[in-house]
Amino acid sequence: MSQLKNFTKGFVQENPVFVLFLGLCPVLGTTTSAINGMGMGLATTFVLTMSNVIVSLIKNFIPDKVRIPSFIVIIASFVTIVELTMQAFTPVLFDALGLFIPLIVVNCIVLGRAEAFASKNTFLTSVIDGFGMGLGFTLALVMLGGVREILGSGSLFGIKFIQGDGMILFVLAPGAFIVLGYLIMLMQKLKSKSA
Amino acid sequence: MAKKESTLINMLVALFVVTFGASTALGFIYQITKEPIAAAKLARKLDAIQNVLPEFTNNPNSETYKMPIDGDTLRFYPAKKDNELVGTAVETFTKQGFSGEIKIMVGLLPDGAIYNVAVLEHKETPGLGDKMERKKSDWITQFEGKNPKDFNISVKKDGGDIDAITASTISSRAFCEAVNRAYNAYMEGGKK
Amino acid sequence: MEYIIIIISAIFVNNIVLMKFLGICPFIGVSNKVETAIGMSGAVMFVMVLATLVTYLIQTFVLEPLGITFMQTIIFILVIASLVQMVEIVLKKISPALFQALGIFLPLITTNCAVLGVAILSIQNDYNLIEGVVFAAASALGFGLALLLFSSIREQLDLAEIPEAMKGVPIAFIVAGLLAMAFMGFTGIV
Amino acid sequence: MNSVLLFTIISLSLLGLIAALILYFIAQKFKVYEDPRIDKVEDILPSANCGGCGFPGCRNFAEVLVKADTFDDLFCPVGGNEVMAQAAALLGKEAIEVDPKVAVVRCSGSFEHRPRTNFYDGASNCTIVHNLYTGDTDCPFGCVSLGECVDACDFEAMYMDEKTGLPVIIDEKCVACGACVEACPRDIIELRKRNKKDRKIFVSCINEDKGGIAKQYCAVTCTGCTKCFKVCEYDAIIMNNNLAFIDSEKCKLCRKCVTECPTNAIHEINFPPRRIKIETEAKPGEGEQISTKKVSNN
Amino acid sequence: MYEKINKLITVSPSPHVHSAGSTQKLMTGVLIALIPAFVIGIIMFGWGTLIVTGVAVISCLVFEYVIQKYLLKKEPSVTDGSAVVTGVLLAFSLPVNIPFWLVILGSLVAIGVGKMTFGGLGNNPFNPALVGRVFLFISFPVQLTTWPAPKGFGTSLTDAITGATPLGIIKEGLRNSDSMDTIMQNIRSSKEMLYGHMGGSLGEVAAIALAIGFIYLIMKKIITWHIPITILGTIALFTGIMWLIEPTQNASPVFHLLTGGAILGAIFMATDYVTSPMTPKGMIIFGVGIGLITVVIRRFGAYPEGIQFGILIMNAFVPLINSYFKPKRFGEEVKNG
Amino acid sequence: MLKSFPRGGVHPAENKFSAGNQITKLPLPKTVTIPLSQHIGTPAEPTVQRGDMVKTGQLIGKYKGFVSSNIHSSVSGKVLKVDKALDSSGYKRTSVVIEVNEDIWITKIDRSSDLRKEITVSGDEIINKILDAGIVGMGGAAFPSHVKMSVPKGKKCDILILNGVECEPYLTSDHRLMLEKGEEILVGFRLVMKALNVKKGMVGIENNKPDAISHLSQIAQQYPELEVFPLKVKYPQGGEKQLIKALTGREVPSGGLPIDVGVVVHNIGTAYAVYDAVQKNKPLIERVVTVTGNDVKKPSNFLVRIGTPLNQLVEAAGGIPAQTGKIVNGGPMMGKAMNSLEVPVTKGTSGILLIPEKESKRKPFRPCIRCAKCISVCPMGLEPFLLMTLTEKEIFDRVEKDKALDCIECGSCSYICPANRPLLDYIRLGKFRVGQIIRNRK
Ligand SMILES: Cc1cc2nc3c(=O)[nH]c(=O)nc-3n(C[C@H](O)[C@H](O)[C@H](O)COP(=O)(O)O)c2cc1C
Ligand SMILES: Cc1cc2nc3c(=O)[nH]c(=O)nc-3n(C[C@H](O)[C@H](O)[C@H](O)COP(=O)(O)O)c2cc1C
Ligand SMILES: Cc1cc2nc3c(=O)[nH]c(=O)nc-3n(C[C@H](O)[C@H](O)[C@H](O)COP(=O)(O)O)c2cc1C
Ligand SMILES: Cc1cc2nc3c(=O)[nH]c(=O)nc-3n(C[C@H](O)[C@H](O)[C@H](O)CO)c2cc1C
Ligand code: SF4
Ligand code: SF4
Ligand code: SF4
Ligand code: SF4
Ligand code: FES
Repeated sequence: MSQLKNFTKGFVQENPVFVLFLGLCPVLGTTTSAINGMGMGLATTFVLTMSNVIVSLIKNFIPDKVRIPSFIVIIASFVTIVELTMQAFTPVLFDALGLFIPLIVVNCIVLGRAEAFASKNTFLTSVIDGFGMGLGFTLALVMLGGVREILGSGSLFGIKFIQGDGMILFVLAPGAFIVLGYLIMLMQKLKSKSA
Repeated sequence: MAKKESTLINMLVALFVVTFGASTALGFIYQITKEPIAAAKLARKLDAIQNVLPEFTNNPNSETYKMPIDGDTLRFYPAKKDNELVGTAVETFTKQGFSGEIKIMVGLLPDGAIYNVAVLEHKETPGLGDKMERKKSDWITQFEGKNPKDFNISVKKDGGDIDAITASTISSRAFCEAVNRAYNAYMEGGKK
Repeated sequence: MEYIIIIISAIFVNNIVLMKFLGICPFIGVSNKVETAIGMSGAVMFVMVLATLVTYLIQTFVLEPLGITFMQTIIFILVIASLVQMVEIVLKKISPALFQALGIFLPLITTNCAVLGVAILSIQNDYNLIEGVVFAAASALGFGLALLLFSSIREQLDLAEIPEAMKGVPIAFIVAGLLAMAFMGFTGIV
Repeated sequence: MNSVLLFTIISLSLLGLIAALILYFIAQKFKVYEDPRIDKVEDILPSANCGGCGFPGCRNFAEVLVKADTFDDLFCPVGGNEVMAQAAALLGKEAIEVDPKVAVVRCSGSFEHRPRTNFYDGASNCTIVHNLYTGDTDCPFGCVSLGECVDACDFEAMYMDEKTGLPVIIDEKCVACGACVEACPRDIIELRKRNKKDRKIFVSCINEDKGGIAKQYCAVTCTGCTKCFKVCEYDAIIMNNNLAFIDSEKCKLCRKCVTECPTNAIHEINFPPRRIKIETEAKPGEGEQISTKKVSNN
Repeated sequence: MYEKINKLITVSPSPHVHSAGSTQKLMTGVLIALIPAFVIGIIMFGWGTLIVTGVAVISCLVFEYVIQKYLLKKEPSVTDGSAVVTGVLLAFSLPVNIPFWLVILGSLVAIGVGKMTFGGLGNNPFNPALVGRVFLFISFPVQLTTWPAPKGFGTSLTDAITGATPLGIIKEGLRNSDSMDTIMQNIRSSKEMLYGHMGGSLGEVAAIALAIGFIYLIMKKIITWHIPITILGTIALFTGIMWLIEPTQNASPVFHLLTGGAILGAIFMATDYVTSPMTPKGMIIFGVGIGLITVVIRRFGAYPEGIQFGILIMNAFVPLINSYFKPKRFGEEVKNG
Repeated sequence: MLKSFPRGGVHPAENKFSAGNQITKLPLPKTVTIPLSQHIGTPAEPTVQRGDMVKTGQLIGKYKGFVSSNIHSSVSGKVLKVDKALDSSGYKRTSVVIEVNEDIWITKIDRSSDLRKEITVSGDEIINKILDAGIVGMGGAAFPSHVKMSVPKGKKCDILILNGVECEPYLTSDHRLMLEKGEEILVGFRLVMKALNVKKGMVGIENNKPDAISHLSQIAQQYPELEVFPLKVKYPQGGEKQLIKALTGREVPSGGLPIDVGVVVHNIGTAYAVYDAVQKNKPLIERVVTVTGNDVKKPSNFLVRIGTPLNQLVEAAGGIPAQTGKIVNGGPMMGKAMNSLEVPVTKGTSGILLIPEKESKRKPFRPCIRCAKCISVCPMGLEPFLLMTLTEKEIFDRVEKDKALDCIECGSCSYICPANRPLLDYIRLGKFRVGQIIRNRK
C-alpha cells in the first residue's frame, strides 16, 4: 500500500465513523456545530497520531500480556495532555466539548488503531495512519456538525444565513442520531459506487 | 503478534517503565499548564464581573464573600475603584429553568439598580431558552440600568415588566427569579 | 426523594445513551438480539456500579488529598480496565453461572465510554458515595432499557422489508433517533 | 522536585505495577487455547459462507479441517483444488484432488415445448407448487419455473430465462456449491463433472413416465427409447424407469448419442459447430449454444 | 371436456374464497370515522381546517409516491390509502394557523423518515403521523404552541385570536402556583369542551365527534376496544386519584379526558395497526403504558401535553410486548374436565 | 348460548345451494379408476391383474402395514390395467382401471334397504369388519378408521363424537345423509361406541341445519347414551380439535391426538359406512358427493361409486358452466383445486365445487399491516403473519418454536387477511420444511 493510500484510506474507504462505526459517542455528542466537531476531531487526531508514534516506537519492548494496559496508559497520557492544554488555552471549546475530552481515552478508534495498526507497523506508516485516520474522523465530525448546524441553526461555522432558528430538533439528541443515520447511508452508497 | 514472551518480571518492568514515563511527562506538563489554567479561570470570572459592572481597579475575586440561601449559596464580588465601592457582582442561580439550573451574574450598583446581567451557565434548549445569552439575542439588554425598586422584574404574563423570550416563558421566568434572588439578598444584608 | 430523582433522571430524562451519548458503540454493536442485549446490560450494570464505587474512593482518598485531580482520566481508566479483568477472575471462581452469562461481554466493556463517563459524571455532579452508586445503577438501568427496546425493535426490523440502502447501521441510527425523540417527552419531569 | 510531581509518579507507577500483577495472574489462569491455525485456514478459504462444503460457514469448515485427520470427503467447492491444496500444505496433510463440477438443469420443457394446461395462482415458490400438484403443465417431473433454485444461488450463477421459463446456469460463475440442487423440490438440477472448455453432454430430462404418455405433454421429453443407450460405445448411458442418464465420469463427449435422440432431449453445450449438418437440424439461432432440432409438434 | 371453458382453469392452494376486506377498505373506514371531527374542526376553526388537511394529505401522497418511485424504485402503492390517513391525522394534530411550509415539512418527516425509511406501509416501528407531529413540535415550538381561539358556532371566520389550550393554561397556572379554582376560571365548561369549544389542534377538540368515529370503527370491526378504552381508563384513573388527593393541584379526570389530544390519540393514533401490539393482552399493557406516561408528562413534565410522547414511547415497546404476549396457543396448557 | 370453540374462526358465506336436493343415484360409468391409495398411509397392494374379471364389492387392493386400508371394486367388469393414473392428489398414482359391464355384486353383501338396528356382533368383530370393508374417515383426511379405533395402551376413550358439523360452505353431503339415513348413521355410531366400549356419544351439528338437528334428536331419543348438540355456525367448527373443545371443553394438547383427551371423532359418512359394513357386510364402494357452484345448473347430491370420473358427476349436474375458472375437490376453504375433471371420486371426495372465472383468481397481495386479524381468527392461537414471514426468511427454528406444526390448515387466516397475503401457502411450506428438519434430526 502506498503511503498516500495509507493516508487517505481513512477518509472514505475505511472511515472510522461511516465505515468502521467506531468512536461514535463523541461523534454524536460534540457535533452540535461544525466548529465543535472540528475541535473534537483535531483533539482526537492529536491523540491518535501521538499514541501511534509512541506505540510503534516501543512495540518491541512490550510483552504481549501487558500490551493493552501499556497502550491505555500511553493514550491516557496524551488525553490528559490535551485536556490540560485545552483548559489552559481554549477554555471555551473545552467547556463545549465537556466530558468527551477525557473520553477520548476510551474512544475505540484510538485503542483500535494502536492495537491493530501501530503495534504491527513501522514508525512512519503508523504516523501516517494515525494522522489519516484522525483526519477522516475529523472529516466525519465536521460533516455531521455542519449538517446539524445548517439544519438546526441555519448557519455554518457560526455564519448565519437564514433568519431566525432552524429546526431545533437537529441540534438536540435525536437529530444527531437521525443525521448520522442518513449520512452513513449516503457514505455507504458512495463507497459501494467507488469500489 | 506475540513477539515477546510474557513473564512476571518483564511484565512488571515494562508496565512500570511505561507508567513511570507517562506520569513524569504528565507531571511536568501539569506544572507548565497549571499557571495558564488558573489564569484562564480567573480571567473568565473577572471577565464576567467586568461585563456586568462599571470600571473597577481592585480584584473582586479576592474579596469574595458568600451568603447561604435556598439551600445553595450566593457569591458576592465587590468591585472598587480607588477603594470606593462602585458595584457588586452577584453570582446567583435559579432551579426553575426549563431543563435545570441556570447560573447568572448580576451586577448591582450600590443603590440596588442593575448595571448589567450575564449568563454564566445554563442548559436551556438551543434556539429557545438559550436566547438569554447575549450573543444569541439582545433579550438580556432589557435588564440594563433597571432598578427593581420601580421596575417589576417578572414576565409580563405574570404582571411584570419583562418581555419573555418567545415561546420560552419558563426560561424567562426562571431568569427573573434568579435576578430577584440576587437583588433581594443584596438589599437584605448582602451589601457590604 | 433525592434518590428517586436521581433514578428517574438517569433512566428517563437524561438517559445516558439517548440523551448523553455514552456507550453508543455497544448500543449499536450488541443490539441485534434481545438475548445478548440483556446479557450486555447485566454486565454493564455490574461493572458500572463497581467502577463508580472504586473511582469515587480513589478520587476522595487519593487524588484530592494529593492534589493530583488532573490525573483523573488516566487513573480511572487504568482502574476500570484492571477492575474488569479482576471481575472476570472473581466471577469465574465465585459464580460460574453468572460468568457464563456475562463473560463474553466483559472485555467489551473496558472500552465502553459509558463506564468511564458515568464515573466522571458522578464526581462532576458532586454526588456522595451512595448517590454516586445509585446514579451508576440507574444509568446502567437506563442503558439496559434503551438497549432492550432497541434490540427488540431491531429484531422486528430483521423481518421487515427495509430498503437495501438503509439496512444495518443506518436504520439503527434512525430508530435510535426516533427513540430519543420519543424520550424527549420526559423533559422536565424532574 | 515538588510534591505533586512526586505523587503523580508514585501513584501511577504503583497502579501500573498492580495492573501488571493482576494481568499476570489472569494470564496464568485463562489460557484459552484456540488453535491459531484455524484463523489461518479461514483466511485461505474463500469466505463465501455458502455451505457448499456441508458445514454452516467457512469458519466451521476451517475448524473441521484443522481437526480432521485426513481430507477425505472434505472439499470446498468454491475454492476448489487450489484452496484445498493450500490448506493441506498449511496443515501438513494431503489434499484429495476432486474433479471440478458444474451444475446442469435437466429439464428443457420450455413454454414452447411444453404447453401450459392450467394457470397456477398461488404463492410463487417451487416447493409449494410441487407439494400441491403437477404444476401448470401436465409434466409431474418438469421444472415449475418459479426460480427457487435461482434464489438459492449465492454466486449469481443462475437466472431464469424469461422466454423458456427454465433456469439457466452460467458455467463460469457456478462453483458447484450445490445450493440449487438442494433447493429444487423436483431434483432437476445435477452436479456433473466439469469437462474441458465446459463442454457437457447430458440428458436434459428426468421424466420417468412412459414415452407415449410423456410425449403427450412435452415435445422434448426423454421417451426412454434406448437409441442413445444402444449407440454409446463407452457404456456411459444407463437406462432406468424409461429414462436415459449419462454418467459424466464415463462419457467421452463423442456426441454420438446427441444426434441419435429423436426428441432432442440430449443436450451438447459449448461444442464447436458440427461439420456435417444433420438434415433435421434447424439452423441454430445466433449465439445459441444448445443445438436443438425442431421437433414436429404432434 | 374443456371445450366449454374458454380459458385455462386456475389452480391454487386453498382457501379458494376471500373475505371482502382489503387494506383500502380499512383505511377508508378510518377516514369515514374522522369525518365528524373534521366537520367540527371546520365549524370551530374555519376553512383553514380544510386547507391544512388538504395540504397535509396532498403532500403525504406526493412524498409517498416520489420516494417509492424514485428512491426505493418500487411499485408505488399510494392507492392503499395509508398515506391519506397519515396526512389527515397529522393535520388533525396541528393548530389551524400553522404556516403551510411547516405542514409540508411535517408530512415529509412523517412519510420520509417515519415510514419510507423503514420500507413503507407495515414496516415502520413508530407512528408516522406522530413522528411528523413531534418533529414539528420540538423543532418549532413557537408555531406549534400558538393556538387560535375557537370561533364557536356562528361567529365570523376572520377574527382569530390566539388562545392557549386548556392543558397549557393549567401548566402555566401551576407553574405560577395559582390554585386550581382560579385557573379553572379561565377555562370553558366541560359541556363546551365536549363539543370542541376550546383552543387546540384542529381535529382534537370535539370529544363527541371523535366518540362517534370510535363507535363507527368498533361497529365496522376496524379496531377493538382494548387500546382506546385502556388508555382513557388509565388517564381517568390516575388523574382521578391525584385529583382526590390534592384537588388544588390537579384538574379533574373529566377535564383530563376531554382536553389535549387524549381522545384523538387514543382512538386513532394508538390504534394504528402497524405500531400497536397484536394480542388483546398486549394491547391492554400498551394502553396502560400510554395512559401512565401521558399523565406523568402532563402532571410533572415540561410539556403540557403527553399523549403524543406516550404513544411514541410505547410504540418502542411494541416488539417487546409482541414477543412476550403471544396469543394463547390451542392446547398449550391442558386442562381437562 | 350455543356451544362453540372459544378462539378464532370466520364466517364465510354459506352458499349451501344443494341442501334441499335429495341424494340421487348416479348411473354406472363406463369405466372406473380406483386408486390404491385413497387414504393416509401406505397404499394398498393390488390383488388383481390386467384382464381379471371382478365383481362389485370384491377386494382389489389389500391393506399393507398398520396404517393402510383395503380397496374394493365398486363395479363389476374387466380390469383394463393396473397403472398410474391422475387422482385428486394432483399426481399420478397406481390405480386399478375397470371396464364396467353388468352390476354383479358379491353375494355376501346384503343389498336390501331394510333397517337393521339390533347390534349382534362383538366389539372386536366390529373393528375387523371395519378393517375388511376398507373404511376410512370421510370427513376429509381419509384416515383409516380401524386405526383410530385401536386405542393405544395406556389411553382410554370415554367420549365418542359424531361430527355432523359440515362447516365448509357449499357442501351438503353430510347434511343430506343425516336427513335421509339418520337411523343408519346412529346405528353405525353406536357400533363404533360398542367397539370402543364407550358409554357416551355426542353428535355435533351446526345450527344452520335445523332440520337435521331435529331429525337426529328425535331418533336419538331411543338411545339414552346419545345426545345431539346444536352448534354455533362458525368455521372451522368441524375441525376435530375445535369440535372436541366445543362439545366437551377438553383441549387436545399441542402435537397430540384426540385420544390423548379420551375422545375419538367420526364423521357422519364414516358412521354410515360402518353401519353398511357391519350390518350389511357392504364394503366402502360408494359415497355421497355434492356437486355445486354459483353457476351450476342443478346443484346436487349424488350417491356415486368410488372411481367414477368427476366429469360424469358434473354432466349430471347440468354440465360445466362456460365461465368456470376453478375446479375444487372439496369445499372452498380446505378443498383442493384440480387441473382436470378426469379424476376419479375417491373415499375422501365430499364435493365438487365449480368456481366462476371472476372469483377464481387471487387479488395481488400487499404488505402486511399487522392488523392482527389473522391472529384473531386462527382457531389454534397461532400468529400466521409471523409464520409466513419467518418461512419466507427461512428462519425455521422459530417457525417450529412458534408452533407452525399445530396449524390445521383451515385457511381462516388467508381468508380474512385484508392485505390478501398467501399466509397458508407459506405456513404449509414452513410446516413441510420443519417436518424435514425434524426428520433429519432423528
Ligand atoms: C423541545 C422543546 C424545548 C423547549 N425548551 C424551552 C426552553 O428552553 N425554555 C422555555 O422557556 N421553554 C421551552 N420550551 C417551550 C415550552 O414547552 C412551552 O411551550 C413554553 O415554555 C410556554 O410557552 P410560552 O412561552 O409561549 O408561554 C420548549 C419546548 C420544546 C418543544
Ligand atoms: C400420523 C397419524 C396418526 C394418527 N394416529 C391416530 C391414533 O392413533 N388414534 C386416533 O384416534 N387417531 C389417529 N389419527 C387420526 C387423527 O386424529 C385424525 O382423526 C385424522 O388425522 C383426520 O383428522 P382431520 O380430518 O381433522 O384432519 C392419526 C392421524 C395421523 C395423521
Ligand atoms: C378445518 C377443518 C374443518 C373440518 N370440518 C369438518 C366438517 O365440517 N365435518 C366433518 O365431518 N369433518 C370435518 N373435519 C375433519 C375433522 O377434523 C375430523 O377429521 C373428522 O371429523 C374425523 O372423522 P373421520 O375420521 O370419520 O373423517 C374438518 C377438519 C378440519 C381441519
Ligand atoms: C385504525 C388505524 C389507525 C391508523 N392510525 C394512524 C396514525 O395514527 N398515524 C399514521 O401515520 N397512520 C395511521 N394509520 C395508517 C397506516 O396504518 C400507517 O400509515 C402505517 O403506520 C404506515 O406504515 C392508521 C390506520 C388504521 C387502520
Ligand atoms: S448454480 Fe447451483 S451449484 Fe452453481 S453456484 Fe449456483 S447454487 Fe451453487
Ligand atoms: S429447476 Fe427446480 S427449483 Fe429451479 S425453477 Fe425449476 S422447479 Fe424450481
Ligand atoms: S394458521 Fe393454520 S390454523 Fe391458524 S388460521 Fe391459518 S390455516 Fe388456520
Ligand atoms: S391479517 Fe394479513 S395484514 Fe393482518 S396481520 Fe395478518 S397477515 Fe398481516
Ligand atoms: S462506546 Fe462511546 S465511543 Fe465507543
